[in-house]
Amino acid sequence: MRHEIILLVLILILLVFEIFTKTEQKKSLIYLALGLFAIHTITGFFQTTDGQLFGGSFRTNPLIHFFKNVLNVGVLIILLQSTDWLRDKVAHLNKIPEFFILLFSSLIGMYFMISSGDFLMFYIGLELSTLPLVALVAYNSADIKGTEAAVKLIMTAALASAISLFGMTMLYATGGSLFFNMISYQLQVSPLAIMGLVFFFSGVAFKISLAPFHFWTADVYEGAPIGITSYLSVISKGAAIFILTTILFKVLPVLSDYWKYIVWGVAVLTMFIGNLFALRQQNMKRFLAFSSIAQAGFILMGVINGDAFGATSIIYFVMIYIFSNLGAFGVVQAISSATGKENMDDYVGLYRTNPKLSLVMLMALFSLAGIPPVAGFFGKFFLYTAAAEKGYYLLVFLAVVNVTISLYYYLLPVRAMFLRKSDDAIPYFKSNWPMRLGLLLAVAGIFVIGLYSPIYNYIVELSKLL
Amino acid sequence: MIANVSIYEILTVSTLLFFIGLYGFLTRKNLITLLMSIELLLNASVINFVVINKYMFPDFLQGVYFSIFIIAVAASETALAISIIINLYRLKVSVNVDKTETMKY
Amino acid sequence: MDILTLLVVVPVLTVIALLFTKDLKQSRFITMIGSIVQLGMAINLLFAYFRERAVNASIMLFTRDLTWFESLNIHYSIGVDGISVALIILTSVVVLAGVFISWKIDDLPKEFFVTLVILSAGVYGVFISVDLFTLFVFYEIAVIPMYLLIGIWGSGPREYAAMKLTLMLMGASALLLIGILGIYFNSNADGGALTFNILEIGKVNIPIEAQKLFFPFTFIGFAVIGAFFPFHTWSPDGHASAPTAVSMLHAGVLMKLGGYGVFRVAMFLLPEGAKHWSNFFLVLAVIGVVYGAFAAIKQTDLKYINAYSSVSHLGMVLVALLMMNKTAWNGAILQSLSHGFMTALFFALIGMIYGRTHTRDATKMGGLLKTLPFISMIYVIAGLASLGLPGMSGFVAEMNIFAGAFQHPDLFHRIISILTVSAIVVTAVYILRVVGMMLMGPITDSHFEHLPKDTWYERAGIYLLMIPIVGIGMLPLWLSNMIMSSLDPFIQRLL
Amino acid sequence: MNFSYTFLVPLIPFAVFIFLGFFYNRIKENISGWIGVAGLTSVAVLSYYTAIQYFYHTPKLDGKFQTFVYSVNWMNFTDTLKVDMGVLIDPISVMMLVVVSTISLMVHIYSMGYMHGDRGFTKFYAFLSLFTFSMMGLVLATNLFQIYIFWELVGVSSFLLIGYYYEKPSAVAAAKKAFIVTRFADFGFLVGILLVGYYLGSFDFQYLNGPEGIAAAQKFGSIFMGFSVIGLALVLMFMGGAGKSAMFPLHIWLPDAMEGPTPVSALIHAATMVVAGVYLVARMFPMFNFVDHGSALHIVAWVGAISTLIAAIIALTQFDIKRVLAFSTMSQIGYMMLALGVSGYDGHEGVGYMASMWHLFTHAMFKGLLFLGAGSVIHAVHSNLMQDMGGLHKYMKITSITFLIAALSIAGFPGFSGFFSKDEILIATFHHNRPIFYITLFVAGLTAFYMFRLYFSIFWNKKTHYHHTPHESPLTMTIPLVFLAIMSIVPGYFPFTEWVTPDKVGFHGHIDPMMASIATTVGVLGIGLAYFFYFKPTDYPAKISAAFGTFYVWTKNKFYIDELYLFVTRNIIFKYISGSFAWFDKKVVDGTMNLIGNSTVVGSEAIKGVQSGKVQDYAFAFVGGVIILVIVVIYML
Repeated sequence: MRHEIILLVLILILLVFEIFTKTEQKKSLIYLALGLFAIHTITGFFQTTDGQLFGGSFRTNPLIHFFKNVLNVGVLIILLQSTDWLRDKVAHLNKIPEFFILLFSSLIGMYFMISSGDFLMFYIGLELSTLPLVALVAYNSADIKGTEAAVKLIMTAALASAISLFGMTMLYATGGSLFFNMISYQLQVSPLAIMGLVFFFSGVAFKISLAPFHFWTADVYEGAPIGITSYLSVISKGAAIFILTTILFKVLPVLSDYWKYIVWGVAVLTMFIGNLFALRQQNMKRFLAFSSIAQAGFILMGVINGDAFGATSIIYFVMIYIFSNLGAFGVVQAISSATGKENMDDYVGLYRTNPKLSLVMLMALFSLAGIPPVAGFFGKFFLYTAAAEKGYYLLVFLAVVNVTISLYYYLLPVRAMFLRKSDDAIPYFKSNWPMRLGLLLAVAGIFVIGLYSPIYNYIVELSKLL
Repeated sequence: MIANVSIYEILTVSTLLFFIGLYGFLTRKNLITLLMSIELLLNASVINFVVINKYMFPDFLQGVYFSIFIIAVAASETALAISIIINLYRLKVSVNVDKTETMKY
Repeated sequence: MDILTLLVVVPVLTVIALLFTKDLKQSRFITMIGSIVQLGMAINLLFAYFRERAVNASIMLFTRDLTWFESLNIHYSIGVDGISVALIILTSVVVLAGVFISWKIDDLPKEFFVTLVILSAGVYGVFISVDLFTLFVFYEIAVIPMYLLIGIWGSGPREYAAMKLTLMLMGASALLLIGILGIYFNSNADGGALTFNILEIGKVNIPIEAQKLFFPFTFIGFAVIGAFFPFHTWSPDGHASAPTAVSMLHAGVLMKLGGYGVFRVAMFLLPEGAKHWSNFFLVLAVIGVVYGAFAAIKQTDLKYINAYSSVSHLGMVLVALLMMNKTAWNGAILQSLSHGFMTALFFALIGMIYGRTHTRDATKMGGLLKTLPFISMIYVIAGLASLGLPGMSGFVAEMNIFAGAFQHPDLFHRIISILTVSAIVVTAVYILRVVGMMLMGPITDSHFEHLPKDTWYERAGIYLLMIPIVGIGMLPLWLSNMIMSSLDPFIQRLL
Repeated sequence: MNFSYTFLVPLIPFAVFIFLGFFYNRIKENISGWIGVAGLTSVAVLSYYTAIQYFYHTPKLDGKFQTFVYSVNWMNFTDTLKVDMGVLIDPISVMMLVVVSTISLMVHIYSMGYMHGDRGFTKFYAFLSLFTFSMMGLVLATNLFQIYIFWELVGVSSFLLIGYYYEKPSAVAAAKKAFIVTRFADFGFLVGILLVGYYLGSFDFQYLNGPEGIAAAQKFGSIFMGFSVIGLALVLMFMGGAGKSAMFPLHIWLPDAMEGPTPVSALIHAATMVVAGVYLVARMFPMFNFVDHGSALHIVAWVGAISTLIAAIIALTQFDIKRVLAFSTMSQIGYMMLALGVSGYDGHEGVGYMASMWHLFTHAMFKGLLFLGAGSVIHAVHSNLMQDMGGLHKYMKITSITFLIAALSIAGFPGFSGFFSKDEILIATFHHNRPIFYITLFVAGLTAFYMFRLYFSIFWNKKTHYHHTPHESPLTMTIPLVFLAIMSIVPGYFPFTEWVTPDKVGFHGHIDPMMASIATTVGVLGIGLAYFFYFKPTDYPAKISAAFGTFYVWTKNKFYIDELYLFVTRNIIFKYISGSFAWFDKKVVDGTMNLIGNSTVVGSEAIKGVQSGKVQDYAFAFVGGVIILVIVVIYML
């Protein structure tokens, strides 16, 4: 519960300051928020008590705790990377604090979602995490793209949540309760239950953006401010995957024969859709959007495993994925907030002008593509192992085919940055310290998590508690 | 418990509601109408929860609570959506869904 | 730090040192020092191996084992036998020679050497790995730098070539991944824990069905980088576009990973699968041998000729491996070595010639023997080595392969063997064709009259590669004994 | 008796080669010349010493010449199948030692004059030493594999020496041709060796030619046209031999090989390397003789006979003097082959074998002399063609006389060495194979004729006037001529029958007067005819050739065999086979790979419309997905 409380307090503090600071000093709030959130992140790592609240609808344990910390680190990195943009690009909108407040409240939603013990809490968490994001997507109200993205997000999100709600009603009807642990042993296999499963699954799949529930992703990612895009792509996706894993493994093991088929099909579809669409993207945000869809497809290989090992590999991969993706988005963010360019063609010859940035991008892309020694390789490898353990070799085969495809488009930015020369390459620029710190953290994560196995072993221990 | 009304009739109603909502969502062009159809969808779930609670598991009130929360959330959702639609209207002088098709492929 | 881990650590240190260098002079100097140290350690390893082997009969020597990912029983586990030692020496020699050859790399020198060294580190890692996971990691580390090396410093259609090469090799390694997973999850067939350790799995009898299923994945996964017949097309384009040193390293060392992996992983761990599939792959391999040789006749670009001859020569390696007997295996390893030195030398010479005449089209050149006597004479010698002249390493290797191939009395193997032998004639044809066209005959172009003489670093690189070629060719016994002594485990498992 | 010092015989030239090879651009020409000569002299001395020791001072073992083997292990194929490097001393190898060292020494001396002032002088001597090394290694080989190794090496040195004038396209072509043709033959040789190695489990001559080797070899049943596996292997080996010895139909490289410097032709393409094939068959003779009742030997005999005939006929019509000599070489080697082919094993049966070896010896000498003489002539008139010569006798006496001696010797004129050896061959054929006997006899006549056609039209015939008068060659060139002139008479009186026989026992040879007279008459006939035609310029040759018409044309063009080969390689192998392979590789194999790559891109283009940007389409996909999943999961499973 500590996470939630501290974050709430944080929000309140920001509100208060928001009231009592003059317009021209609002910028200083950025650093205040940063500092506060950094403190929050650090305190998150301290030992805390586990247990349940509200009759078990809110539960927490070291695993959940750990995962919240992971999310915190991710958000911290995002904040660091967004400061430039906030200070220089959108200061005139004069709603800097709102950014943080909304972001934090969405984060609280995530917290509730992942530590939910029943469908009610889950639903509230879901909505609480989505709605502020809609506002954030439309953060720059003058930006038509942003607004369009917001419309698409809110509409599809509402539909998705409504449909999954309908599914929950069915599960309620068959399971006889809304508490996960009750359902898990009252639920019987019945058509209604399966329907409920599918409806519910679609709702979560929407947040993870699995095909065919993924269509909002690309448009929203493109329209939203980059900071929010990265938040959508890593934090909310990660949280959703976590809760999906929990529910499928712990609440609906009875239906596992059925959801395994669903997961299998959806995984394959998602990988192919994501990769094939990513092939021909020019806008880096859109590009990364589709790549993140494909990644989600890979993650399902861990879900299909259905055991603690599957959970381990999922969490491990999500961690790595957060860092890798934030590395990539960070570079995009940096370049866009320095020059406003977001297309791949603008990156031509980047290495010769901004070697460090290009190297970060290289590392991030290699990690996403799953090339050693960076962490992505290990994450992917364990996902394959998870699928292969249960004998889904065909799925693994399709996955490796997709990895090869994905390698192609992950190499496209590399080609632009390293292989090609250009006279009008983006000139050298130096971002200020938060951005650089954010990138540094991301790269450190990319390297350390893979090679430093104790982290993995720790997750193995935790995931027994799922 | 309503006398001589079985759960099935009510569930039929809710299901109908649900699909009417879906139909509306898929066919209407005006964003506001889309929102309304969303409300229908949500209400279908609300009815479901209440009814299932009442008829099948009357000893806990989980479903009822849930329905209340749904209503609350739906309200906030709508509020947010409306505000964004207004923003869209400000920018495009229209609240038609086909004004939101610039980003594609 | 043990003698083997150093082989990987020193390159990493070299990379770190390189990061602080300013210009070409410093970076090439650092790299040269690093590679010389590496070569020294490799030779030291050779002698250490002989000393150790005298007293220690275990399959792998200098083994070291650190738990990495405990729950999956993944270890960082290393060790060498005669085969790996030989290949390690090959690598160190070729890398050093490559550094000499790329003495005058102008564009982004620091990055070039960094990438080159990373690649070599990956190769060393593969050769010392005993754990499948470690091996796979190092394998991919060795493969991926090629993209940058060809893409940035290459010539011609470099982007296409680099992308093609990377995708084909990585696609293959994806198949390989499935094979490895299949092996891993069957590695507890006799009870006991799942393991990636090659030696452990080597004791297990994996179910026949599983072997039959996973052998093709593993085999193809490795064989593609060994220019295995239907999947060899990355190599001509790749070599043609790559800068000289990269072609040397790639053809000389990287392509050897194919044969090595097929032998050490696919065949050793899946013996039944190997037996079941051997004839099928044997046919493909022998097609590669003859086909590569014939295709080489038609080429005019020197690098293409070499690439196709590599297809042919490495096809012989696969043929030999699939021939399933000691002599042929010995020949296969020897062939890997000799082809490594030889083709590296070839690419080095091609690079020198190209650097002077600015063309790689053999038809456009002529009479170079007159203007570039040293380089041309070495080219002739290299050519003779490649067509299997006695006294050169190629002869020894090929003779072992043939002698092994002829140990099968049945008609099928006879035909395969004779086809393989026939390649030596075709080889002679395309080698002499080039020699006659390019080196002999009248001088075709006036500006070939005065070409810059060979420089000291070029000569250093050449001698570095010549010595082993002639050394192995003249006195093969010690080497083949070293290899033969390491073949016993394979014999016990496969024969 | 210890002959282990004979290791030095190959090693000295090798050392010389290494030395000259490393400092090829730092030594002055006459220095390197002298180094080469010195090296070869020591080799020659060693060889002669060995020969004397072996034939006179070595006690025989129950009537047989002993065989001495000294070898070191070089490489192991299996635990049993080993390859050694070493020296084997027995009658034929000792004889070959003498031949090779003599000719090589002469050529070394001769070249100092002939190659004087050539810019590659040192390189030339390096190659010569390399060749000598390889040839010696071949001769002394203790096992099949060692022979093969040095076999390849002589091939390469011959390639290098033929292509010595590498700026002449014709020379380059000739070198390539020589190498590739022999290489093709060696392919057969190698397969043969490997078969023998596999089935008999050893490469070692001592074992193979010994009783147990023979016994093992005879165990195999016939698998193909009455040949057992071993028989086939022997035939394949003979293919290798035929390639090196320019037997029909693998002879095409030899005439072109004359593009090389004349001393090289004398050394390699007349005296030593080209007889390697004969030596190989002789070396494996017991095998050839006993396996499949010598069926392989019949092939040897007939190939030899055909070659000798064809070559002799072609030689009649050539005008390039070196080519004439080349074809005569081919024809003489055909003699040796057929003599081997008709030979038996023990006692007097082995006369063919003996004769062949003897002829090898004598032929080496007089053919070497002929070539050196021709070289001296070419040196003087700077042309290869008869038409540009004539009447040279009065300018260069020594050359003329020595040339005459050699010509008489090859024509089998009584008293000259060629007479004796050829006589033995005739005896052998007469007793074992009549048809071949007649061929041999006919060819003897032809030989005499074309030789003297050559001699007369060079040294007598018309009085050509030369714009700068030709003069006798320098001493370095004439001394070898004289020495070889002596050597083309003396060997006729060697007791070869005592020395070189298949069973190493030796028998008492004698001249068969009947045979001798026949041979002499035929020879004299040929000479007379040639005198009649060519001593003075006449128009008979033109008439005759006109009379023969197309046959003459065909002969002049060497029966178009070269063209046939050319057609096969150029137009069939290069154009169609390898061309189509290259095409297949580019288009089909690579095409497939690219297709796979492009198909994904195309696919992504095709499906881009799905992401239409319309919220409701998304929603529709969403709902559709849900419904499909429900249906699939509930009804399909």
